[in-house]
Amino acid sequence: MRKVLIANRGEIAVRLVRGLRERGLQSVAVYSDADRASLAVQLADEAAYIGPSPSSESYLKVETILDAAKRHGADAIHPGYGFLSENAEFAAACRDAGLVFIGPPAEAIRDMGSKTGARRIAIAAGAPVVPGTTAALENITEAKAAAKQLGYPVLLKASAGGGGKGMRRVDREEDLESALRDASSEALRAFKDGSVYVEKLVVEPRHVEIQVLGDQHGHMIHLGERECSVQRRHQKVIEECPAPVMSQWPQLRAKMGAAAVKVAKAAGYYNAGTIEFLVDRDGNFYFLEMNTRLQVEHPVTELVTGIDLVEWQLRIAQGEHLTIQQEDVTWTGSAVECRVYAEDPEQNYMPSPGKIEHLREPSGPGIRLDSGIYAGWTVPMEYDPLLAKLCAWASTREGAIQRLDRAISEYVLTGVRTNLGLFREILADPIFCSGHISTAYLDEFFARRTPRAACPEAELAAALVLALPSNEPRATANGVRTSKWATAGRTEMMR
Amino acid sequence: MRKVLIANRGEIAVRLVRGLRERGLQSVAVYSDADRASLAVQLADEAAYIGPSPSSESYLKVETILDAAKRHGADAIHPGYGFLSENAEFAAACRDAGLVFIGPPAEAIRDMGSKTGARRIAIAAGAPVVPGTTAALENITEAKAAAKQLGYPVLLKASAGGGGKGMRRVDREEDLESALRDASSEALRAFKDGSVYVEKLVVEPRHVEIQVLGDQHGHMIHLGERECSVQRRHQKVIEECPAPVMSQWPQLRAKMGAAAVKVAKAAGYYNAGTIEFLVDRDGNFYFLEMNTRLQVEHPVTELVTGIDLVEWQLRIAQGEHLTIQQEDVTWTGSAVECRVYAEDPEQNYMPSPGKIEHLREPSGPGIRLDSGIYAGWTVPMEYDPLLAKLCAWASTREGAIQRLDRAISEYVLTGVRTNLGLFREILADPIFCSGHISTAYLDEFFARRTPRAACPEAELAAALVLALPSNEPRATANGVRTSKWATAGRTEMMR
Amino acid sequence: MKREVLAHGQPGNLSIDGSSATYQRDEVTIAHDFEIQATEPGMYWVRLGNRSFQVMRSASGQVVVDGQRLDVEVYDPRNLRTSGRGASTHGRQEIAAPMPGKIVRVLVAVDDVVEEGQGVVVVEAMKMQNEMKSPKAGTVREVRTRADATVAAGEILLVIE
Amino acid sequence: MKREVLAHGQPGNLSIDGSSATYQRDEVTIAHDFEIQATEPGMYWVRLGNRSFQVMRSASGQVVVDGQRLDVEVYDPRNLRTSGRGASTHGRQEIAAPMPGKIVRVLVAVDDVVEEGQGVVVVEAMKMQNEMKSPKAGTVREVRTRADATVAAGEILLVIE
Repeated sequence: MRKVLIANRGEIAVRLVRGLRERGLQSVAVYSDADRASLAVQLADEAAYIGPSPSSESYLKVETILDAAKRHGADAIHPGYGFLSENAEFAAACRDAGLVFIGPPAEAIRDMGSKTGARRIAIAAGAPVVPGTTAALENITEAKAAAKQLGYPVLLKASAGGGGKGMRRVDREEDLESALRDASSEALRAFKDGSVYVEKLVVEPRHVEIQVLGDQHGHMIHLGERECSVQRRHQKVIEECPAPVMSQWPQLRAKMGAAAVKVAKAAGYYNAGTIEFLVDRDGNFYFLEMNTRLQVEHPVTELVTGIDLVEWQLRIAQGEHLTIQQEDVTWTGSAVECRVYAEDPEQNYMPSPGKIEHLREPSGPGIRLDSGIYAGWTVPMEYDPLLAKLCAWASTREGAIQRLDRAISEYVLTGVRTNLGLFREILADPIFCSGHISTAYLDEFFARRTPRAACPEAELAAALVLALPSNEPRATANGVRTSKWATAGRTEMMR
Repeated sequence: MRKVLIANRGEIAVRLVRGLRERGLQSVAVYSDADRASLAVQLADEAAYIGPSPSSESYLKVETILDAAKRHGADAIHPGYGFLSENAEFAAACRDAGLVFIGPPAEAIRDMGSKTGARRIAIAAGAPVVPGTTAALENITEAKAAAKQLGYPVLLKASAGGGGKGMRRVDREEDLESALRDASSEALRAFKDGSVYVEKLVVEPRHVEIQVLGDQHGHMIHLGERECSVQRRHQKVIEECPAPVMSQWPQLRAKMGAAAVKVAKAAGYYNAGTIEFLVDRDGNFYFLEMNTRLQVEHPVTELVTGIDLVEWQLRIAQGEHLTIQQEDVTWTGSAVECRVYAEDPEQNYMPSPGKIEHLREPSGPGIRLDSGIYAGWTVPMEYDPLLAKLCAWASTREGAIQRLDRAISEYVLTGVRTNLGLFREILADPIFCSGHISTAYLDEFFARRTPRAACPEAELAAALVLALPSNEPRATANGVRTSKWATAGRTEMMR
Repeated sequence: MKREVLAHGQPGNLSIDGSSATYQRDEVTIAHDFEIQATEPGMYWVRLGNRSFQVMRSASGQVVVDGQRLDVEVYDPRNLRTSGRGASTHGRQEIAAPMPGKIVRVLVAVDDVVEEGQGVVVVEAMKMQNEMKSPKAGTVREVRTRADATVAAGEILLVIE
Repeated sequence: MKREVLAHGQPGNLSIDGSSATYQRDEVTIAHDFEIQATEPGMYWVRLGNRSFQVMRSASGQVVVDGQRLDVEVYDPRNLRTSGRGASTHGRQEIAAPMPGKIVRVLVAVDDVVEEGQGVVVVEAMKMQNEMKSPKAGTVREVRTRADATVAAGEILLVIE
């Protein structure tokens, strides 16, 4: 392996350029129109144009990506996450084109890609699963019978699903029919497959996942867990290692790790992968699904184990033996990651694409930033809103939380809205700090949240800057601004 | 302790603001005229003006610093490194003013501050020292006798010294008198003390230092070593942990650590401190001096041990017990730091103060950056040229070196000259990579260095940008530029 | 120098005399000596008495102090009488795209009667669909967009009266 | 478009035709299709054929490609004939401060005869003293500074002829 094409964009493409360079390998970044001169493109050794901005016309086009690899003389492809990373046909096409696919075998991607198929494999491997159907529901009658047997509340899920699409909670039988219809049509739109199955709903579950790593010679280990319960719209926003729940149930990591390795082995898996579990309030865990790729939140595992996942992905793809034994893996200290999204949490997480005006990124002790942006970069509206991942490591969870808050206090990012301010509130929340969180945490936090008190000194500092002669309020790009103040002032005058 | 005044500037002031914030403590940054709106001042909670730019009129004025602490209601002072950090009178004055001095007791600073006094303490504690005089030389006759007994080559050193000032290598007796005069007058200018002593010169020594940490209750441990042999003008430029020499002599760390703890205990030391040693080619080590403060290069120790030195400085200063036992300290992986200086290595490290134009700082896996600058900041000419410290950690030394090189490849810093390009050459040098380095390394590297081959593609990329219409060469701020090209062109035309 | 301030919807007053500033809002009045230094275009360091602040002012008027976004606006009272724009839109509500994106569906047509809070148009950006709601009850007067159209931030999509 | 290039002291030629560029220097000639995009003022992304470069151009003319400083200058051959400045200083050598700093000592006086490489003035900056040397043998014609003076980068300190 000498040159690797990165079939992705954004912060993960930057992560991969870095990992390749550190191994002495050349990198080829691909770019659509919207990603011309992106950070990854700038940092990579080579750059290949792959088409218009919509991902269906660029990042998802198998032939175009393979052509670019050929044109640049790449001998391997790393798919990152999202896009083609869990597309078995793409993995197979790479192999057929004589390219190394840096990931699991196409067969394992295909087998674990169907939620019901994965459930069957997990059950056969002896891993606990949430009670439910393994086959797609054929009709409402079958659905009613299955739900009745499981007992309400139940959860409808898309067989081909992910990211919360095609998912519906149902509390009563009378709601089942319409929920089934909605879930199925949403699944059809999202995945071109309307199949839906039903599971018992685990109440207030924690979302805990296990990182596995295996070579092509049958050796596989786990690197412990990541707690990913803090989610919005079924998307993770804060992840950490160790999971706070591990201090409550000391044997849980070993048990979940062993289960994860068994499932992955049963699927004929190699390279890096993640088994997602739900953990209930009694410390029981249930197999949920497998992500057959590098995970967004892999840095927290790297920080706590000291094991470089991208390095091992590359070595394993080249046929090397994984020289780490299970007993060599240790977990030191605590790492917390927050995903910096271009969105406005105050307006139901409305996306906020646009041009980055000012940017000063935090650093210093214990901080790792995986960022895909720069000042002057226009965050495209076509892709997901992840700008950067900010991680803090410290010897204790409390220390990591304080350090992450410190880093956010230094983080200057204007031009687009972000969730950085929300993170500071969460990191100061006693319930988050206690570690007693579930997937319901963030909605619950929003419900009881009180706005931060305005500090008159900060307002005065802002007012002084705004009062500077060269900074008089002026018309925005979108036309004359009608200010609330002017309105208030006029109202006063009319009295 | 609630609020701490930082009696320093630059990257270390930023490091301390961060450390304080992570412990929930308020920070007060001081600033001279040149440091108004410095990064540390911007990040700190409070800011105190302390006078004109020359440090003798600001950062070195004890009364002014103490007044600022009083004015801001600080209850402690952290001195950083340099400036007043090893000034025993300052430490005592803090104590007398009712302020906690975050560092060792004034008595230990005083006792270890004299090189000859420190030598006596080290000898009494049983630590090996370089053969030489413990008292200052009174005259040339005494110097000749001492040098003859030690055998040439010898090294003359300033008793109050540091940073290579007042230091002279003497190879033959006939050179001794003029060297003694030069060393003494240089010492007098630098330290207001012309005392000089003589030592046997250790040929091609490694500079290896041991970090110690002790509480006020008599418990002291060591955190292993740092290899600091890569130096220019007797100033460190690259530091690492573990020292490569440790793999050659497996018992050396424990032996040097034990010796360091004995010396520090003999001095009645507490808080963080560093014992510097020379290590010769046979694995013998010799006490050199003690730095009674936080060391510039402390991050490599933090990265490899996972112990936060600033956190412990604060806790120890508050009277807490050091809860880490010697056997708890482990060294994982490898960390390498390079000091980014505003200087031009191509012109004998000529200082390069001035305005930072573009700045993009590296980050990502395994990278820690302690920086004191921002785009638009004018690096003052009054202080030392350290802009930032860039550290890489990886599971192996080779990995850390490759990672550091990767990070430098991303580091954009224009407006002032820096040594970043030199680091890339050193990190690619087989001798550096082999770990067979001594304090002679950098001069020797320069002597055998070949300029990097120019890549025509890079030149073409540069030429295309320079050829852009909006970027036609224009007059610099200092007047019309007489270009070499124009001269060459005219010469051509005159033929 | 006197300025009127609107901070988080609350009116206040700023008075600057040399290097001293007085700020009054609600029951609170604070006075400090201050200094301001521009560090980069749009970025400022502000010292207020003992305290140190980092202030960013973006071209779009957004202001961020020590990493926290504040809703603060400042006006010169002498300019107020002349800034009479906007009054003509009284009763008329323009619905603008809150971000660049693609129109997925327009849920209303001209002359439709809408409730306050009723969904009127669905915009997609960053793989997320966002339903825009009518801020008031009224009648749709204009529909200026259509499904699949790409829109810029601030572009008027509908007019409701 | 044709430009003349001086790269690390070696003359070369740049020829741009649409999105194709040809560059010749010494024995080497390379040709590539290219694209350039400004990312921030003074920062550019350049694609040359398959390869990707990050190029910074500072106000002082410094150019950095992928983190490496290159000594490259570009001239329009049509402007050369008119750029006759500098010739008048032939034989006359002005010694300018290489950096802002403080004059520690002036080692020569007017009418002193100096050797090439002889120390003429000591400038201090960043706690480091730097002796400036005469670039040629000659006679000191002017001394425009004195000990303890603060000087800006590029300020003329001495003239030697």
